Amino acid sequence: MNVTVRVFASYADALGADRATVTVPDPATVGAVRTAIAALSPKLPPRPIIAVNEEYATDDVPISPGDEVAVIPPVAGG
Amino acid sequence: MNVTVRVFASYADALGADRATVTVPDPATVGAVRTAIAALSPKLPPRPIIAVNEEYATDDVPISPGDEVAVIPPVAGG
Amino acid sequence: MSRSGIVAAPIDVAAITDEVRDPHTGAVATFLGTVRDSSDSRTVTGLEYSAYTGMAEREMQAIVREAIAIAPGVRIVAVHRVGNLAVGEVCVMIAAAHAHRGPAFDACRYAIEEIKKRVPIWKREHYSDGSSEWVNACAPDAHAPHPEDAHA
Amino acid sequence: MSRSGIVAAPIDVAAITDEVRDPHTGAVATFLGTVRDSSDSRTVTGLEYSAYTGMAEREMQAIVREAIAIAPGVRIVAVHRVGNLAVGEVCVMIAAAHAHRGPAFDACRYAIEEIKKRVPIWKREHYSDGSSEWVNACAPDAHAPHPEDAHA
Repeated sequence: MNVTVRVFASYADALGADRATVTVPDPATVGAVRTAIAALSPKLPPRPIIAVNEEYATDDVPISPGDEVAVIPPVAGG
Repeated sequence: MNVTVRVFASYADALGADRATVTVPDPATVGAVRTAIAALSPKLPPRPIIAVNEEYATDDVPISPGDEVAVIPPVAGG
Repeated sequence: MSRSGIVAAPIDVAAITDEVRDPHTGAVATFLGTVRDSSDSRTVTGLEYSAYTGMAEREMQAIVREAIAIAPGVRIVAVHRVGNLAVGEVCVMIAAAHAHRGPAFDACRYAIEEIKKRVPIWKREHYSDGSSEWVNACAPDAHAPHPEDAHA
Repeated sequence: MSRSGIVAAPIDVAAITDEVRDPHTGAVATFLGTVRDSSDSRTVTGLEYSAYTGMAEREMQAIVREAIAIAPGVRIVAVHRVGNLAVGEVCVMIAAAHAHRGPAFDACRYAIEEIKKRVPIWKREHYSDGSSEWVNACAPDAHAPHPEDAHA
């Protein structure tokens, strides 16, 4: 399954884009997407934080077509 | 020694005045003034808080002529 | 630039907040005390604060010094109003600015707790039935500061 | 009346303070985060905040709900600004009003701590030498929220 992931801030700079598409085995999970995203650039950490449908998600969360998936750099608000 | 004491808020209402004069043995102390002030009205507590020269004072603090002495009702700022 | 005071005029919240703000201090904690419309289920129509002004100003200054000792580098302003206040008006304000939010909060919280404990200010509540009462006056010892602890 | 938001316009501190004030709530605690002029001894000329807006607004709303659970009855507003900010400008504000000062402070403090931990907002600092950097980006795991704890 192809999963398109939104990318922000320093990770967007590292990838040179604000979206990236990765291919993972079916059924897709956050854990598989996380590993695939990390492999896109040595500037990304080995286990970047993932959000699905605007919520932080753990490795076991399934990803379905239409879900909004994002990779979240370390936050720095405030 | 006669000691004139400033009186505030509920204590001023109780005494009907914002100053009161008490007579205490020489050498005057806060402890003696406190007891004498309390005796002026049953509406005052037995051991009202005393300040000397704008600082809270314990019973052993001596009082000299010219010192500013005050009796401090329970505070209610804020 | 830290300061404190007993004031008769309305407290200008925006001006005091701006007074402590500074390009070096990224965190500002403030506290406002405002006049509530009820007290022990009685309807309050207004308050009257009176102070032993000279001593109240000294205690406020001491509290500000102590807050700076707790949070070195803090910029803090603490003011308490006296006179007649309507429901909703600000009776006390503390603003504390620091490079870090922890010390800003600590200084602000310390100041309001100590002001309520030690500063010789008294509050008379006016009620909707026309009566009025000094707050705390019925329990004279319960809330009094302990002179021994006043500067601890 | 509690609310939260990610905003592009300057934060109106006085308006938000007045928004939580109420005749029933005698205590208002506020926190302002402002842009500092230095970071790790480098001179900062300005900041750029960007957000994953939809998720940031959800997290802010969740934080406000949690603050109300911690301090029932609190009226709280939490806003975070995005876009380009100059030194001294307010980037985040929380205002919490309650009948008592303890819950007002607790709600305010909780909200800023959680905002800094969880809300997907990023900050790029611009320096006097013309360079710029994403803050925290060099230590990717150190400050990341733990998804398992995000709603604890």
